[in-house]
Amino acid sequence: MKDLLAVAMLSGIYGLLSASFFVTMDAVDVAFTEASVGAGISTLLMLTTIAIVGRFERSQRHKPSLALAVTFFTGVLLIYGTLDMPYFGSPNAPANQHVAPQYLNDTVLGQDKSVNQVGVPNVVTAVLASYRGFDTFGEVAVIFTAGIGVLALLAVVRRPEEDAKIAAINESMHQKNLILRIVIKVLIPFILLFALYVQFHGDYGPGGGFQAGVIFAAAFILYAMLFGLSTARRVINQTLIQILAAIGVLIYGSVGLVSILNGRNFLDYNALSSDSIAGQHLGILVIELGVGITVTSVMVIIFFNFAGRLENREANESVTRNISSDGHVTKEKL
Amino acid sequence: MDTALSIGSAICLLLGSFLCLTGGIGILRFPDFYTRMHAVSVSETSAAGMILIGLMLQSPDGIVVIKLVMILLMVLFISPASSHALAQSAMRHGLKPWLSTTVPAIKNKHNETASDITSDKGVPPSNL
Amino acid sequence: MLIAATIAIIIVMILAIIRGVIGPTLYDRILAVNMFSTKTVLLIALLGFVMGRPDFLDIAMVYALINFVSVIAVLHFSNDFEFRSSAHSDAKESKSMEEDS
Amino acid sequence: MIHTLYLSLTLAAFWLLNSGHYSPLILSLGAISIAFVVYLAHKMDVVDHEAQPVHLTLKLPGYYFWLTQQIILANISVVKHIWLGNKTITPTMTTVKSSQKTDMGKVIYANSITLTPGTIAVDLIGDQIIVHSLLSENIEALKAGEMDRRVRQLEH
Repeated sequence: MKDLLAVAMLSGIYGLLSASFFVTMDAVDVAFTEASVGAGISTLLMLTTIAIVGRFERSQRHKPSLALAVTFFTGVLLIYGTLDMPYFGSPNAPANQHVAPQYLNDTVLGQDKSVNQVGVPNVVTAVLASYRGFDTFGEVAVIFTAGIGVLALLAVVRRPEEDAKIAAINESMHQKNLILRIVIKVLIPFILLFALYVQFHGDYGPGGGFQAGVIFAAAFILYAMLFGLSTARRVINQTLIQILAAIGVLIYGSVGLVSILNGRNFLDYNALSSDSIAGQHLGILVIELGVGITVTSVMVIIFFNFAGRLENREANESVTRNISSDGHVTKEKL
Repeated sequence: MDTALSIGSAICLLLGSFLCLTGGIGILRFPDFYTRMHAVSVSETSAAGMILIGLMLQSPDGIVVIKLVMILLMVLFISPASSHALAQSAMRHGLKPWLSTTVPAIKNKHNETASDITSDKGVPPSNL
Repeated sequence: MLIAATIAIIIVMILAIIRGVIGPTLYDRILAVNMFSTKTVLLIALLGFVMGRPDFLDIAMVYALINFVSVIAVLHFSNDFEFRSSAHSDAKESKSMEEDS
Repeated sequence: MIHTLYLSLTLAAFWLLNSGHYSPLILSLGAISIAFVVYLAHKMDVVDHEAQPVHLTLKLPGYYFWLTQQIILANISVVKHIWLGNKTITPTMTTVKSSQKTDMGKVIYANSITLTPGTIAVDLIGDQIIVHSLLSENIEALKAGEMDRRVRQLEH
C-alpha cells in the first residue's frame, strides 16, 4: 500500500487486535499498556510524522519480493520452532520452573502476611517494580533518552512574531470546532483524574506509571490539538516539563540510593521502613510516581516538538506564499 | 429473582448481538461514507447499550455495575462527538454525499435552502 | 449467551476490518477503525465476564478514551495530509456504486 | 466558584465510585489527585458554565429520558432499512435552523441529532446545522422542531 495514512489506520486496528489478544491470554497489564501505547500514542505519533513528511510513499526501485520471501521463510522457521516448545500454561515449561514459582509464592499464594514479602495484590506490579526494579529503571531511562533525542533533533526555535499569527489561527479554529471544544472541556478533568486513578491503583488492579503517564499525556495532547499549541504552551511550561522528565528518573534513582544509604542493596524497598511490607508498598508507590512523571513529560515533549515543527513549517510556508504573491503583484505593476 | 435477571440479561445480550451484526452489515452494505455512518451509529448507541445493560444485570457486585454504567455514559458521550468530527472533516475536505433520486419532491424543496452544500442528484460520491 | 455475544462481536470486528481494507476513501477507513474500537470496548467487557475477571473494565474505559483521542488526532492533522485520490480507488468506488444502486 | 465546587464534587464521585478501595492512603491520594486536577483544569481554563452546566442539572434527566425513547425509535427504523437494503433509503442533506441562544444549547442539540441514528449533524455554522439523514422522513421530523423546542426549554 502506498498510502501511508491507510497503513497507519490499519496499524491502529492491529494494536487494538493485539490488545484483545492479550486480554484473552489473561495478561491484563500488558493489554493495558498495549491499549494506551500501541493503539493510542504510537498511532498518534505516526500520524504526526505523516503530517510532517507527507502521505504517499515514494516509488521504490528495489523489488520487495525477496524481502517478503525472507520474512516468510523466517516466519515458517519460527513456527516450526514453537512446535518443540511446551504447551501454553504447561507446568513443565522453563518459564514456570525458574524464578516464577518463587515470585508467585511470595506474592499471590503467600497471602498470609508473614510469608507475603511484597504485600501488593497485583503480581505484575510486584514483579516489575520490586523484583525487577533494575529492569524497570532501565526502561524509564530509555524513555528519558528518547525524550532527549527528540529534543536534540527536533527542538523548535520559536520566533515571537509567529506567535500572533498562530494565535489568530487558533481563534478561528475555536469557532469552527464548537462541539468538540465543549465536549473536550467536559472530558479533560475526567481523563486527568482517571490517569491518576490508574497511577495509584496499580497495586490492586491493572495499571501503573507507564499506562497512567500515557493517559495523562493524552489529555494534554487532546487539549493542545483543540485549543492550539500556543495555548497549551502557556498552560504547560516547556522548561518545567523538561525538568520534570529528569525529576521522574531522579525520584526512581534516589529511592535506590536511600536504600543503599540504609545499608541494603540498591532498590531494596525493605530498607525504607522498619516494617518490610510497608517499605515495599511505599517504595513501589514512589517509583511508580517517578515512572508516571517521566512518561507523561516525555510524551508531551515528543508531541509538542513534532507538532511545533509542523506549525512552524506552516507559518513559514504562509510567509513565503505572501512574499511570492507580493512579488507577483509588484511584477504586474512594473 | 435470579432467573428473572438472567433471562433479562440473556434477552439484552441477544438483542445487542443482533443490533451489532446489523450495524456490521450496514457498514458493508450502504453505498457511501455518510450512510455508513448511520450504520455505525446504530451499533454504537443501541447495540453497546443493550450489551452493557445485559452485563449489568449479571454483575456480581456493585462496583462492576458502576463501572459498566460509566463505560456506557462515556460511549454515549464520546461517540456523537467523534462521528460529528469525522463527518465535519469529510465535508470540509469535499467528500460529496450520495443523495437519493427517488424523492424529488422533498429534495427539491430542500435544495432551495441548501443548494450550496448538496451535490447534484444521483451523482456518485467523489473520492478524496 | 455471553459466548454468543462475544462471537457476534468478533464477526462484526471482521466486517469492520473488511471495510477498513477495501476503503475506498480514507474516511471509510477511519470510520472502520472507530467502529472496531467501540467493538473492542464491548469485547473486553464481555471477555471479563466470560473469564470471570470483571477488573478488565478499566481497560475497556481506556479504550473508549484512546479511541476518541486518535480520531481527533486524525482529523486535526487532516489539513496537512494531501487529500488526493488515486484514479484506481475512484474507479473502484463508482463500480461498487453501480452495483448497489 | 460554584463551577469549581461542582467539578470537585463530580470528580470525587468519579474517584470513589471507580476506586473500590477505601484505605486512608488511597483516599488521601485521591484527595490530592482531585486537588491537582482542579488546579490543572483552572490553568487550562476549562472550568466554566459550558463545561460544568450546573444550571441544567435538574432538567437534564427529563430530557435524556425523552431522548432515549427517540433513540430507540430511530434505531428500529434504521435497523429495518439496513436489512431492506439500499433501494429503500433516501439519503438527504440539508440545513436545520437551531433556535438555541447559547453555545451550550446548540451543542446539546447537535449532539442529540448525531446520537439519534439516522441523522448526523455534519456541521454547525452560526445557528445553521447541516444535517445528513438516511431517510428524508427524519429531516421532516427534525424540521417539525420537537427536539429543538425541548432543548430550548432546557436552556432557561
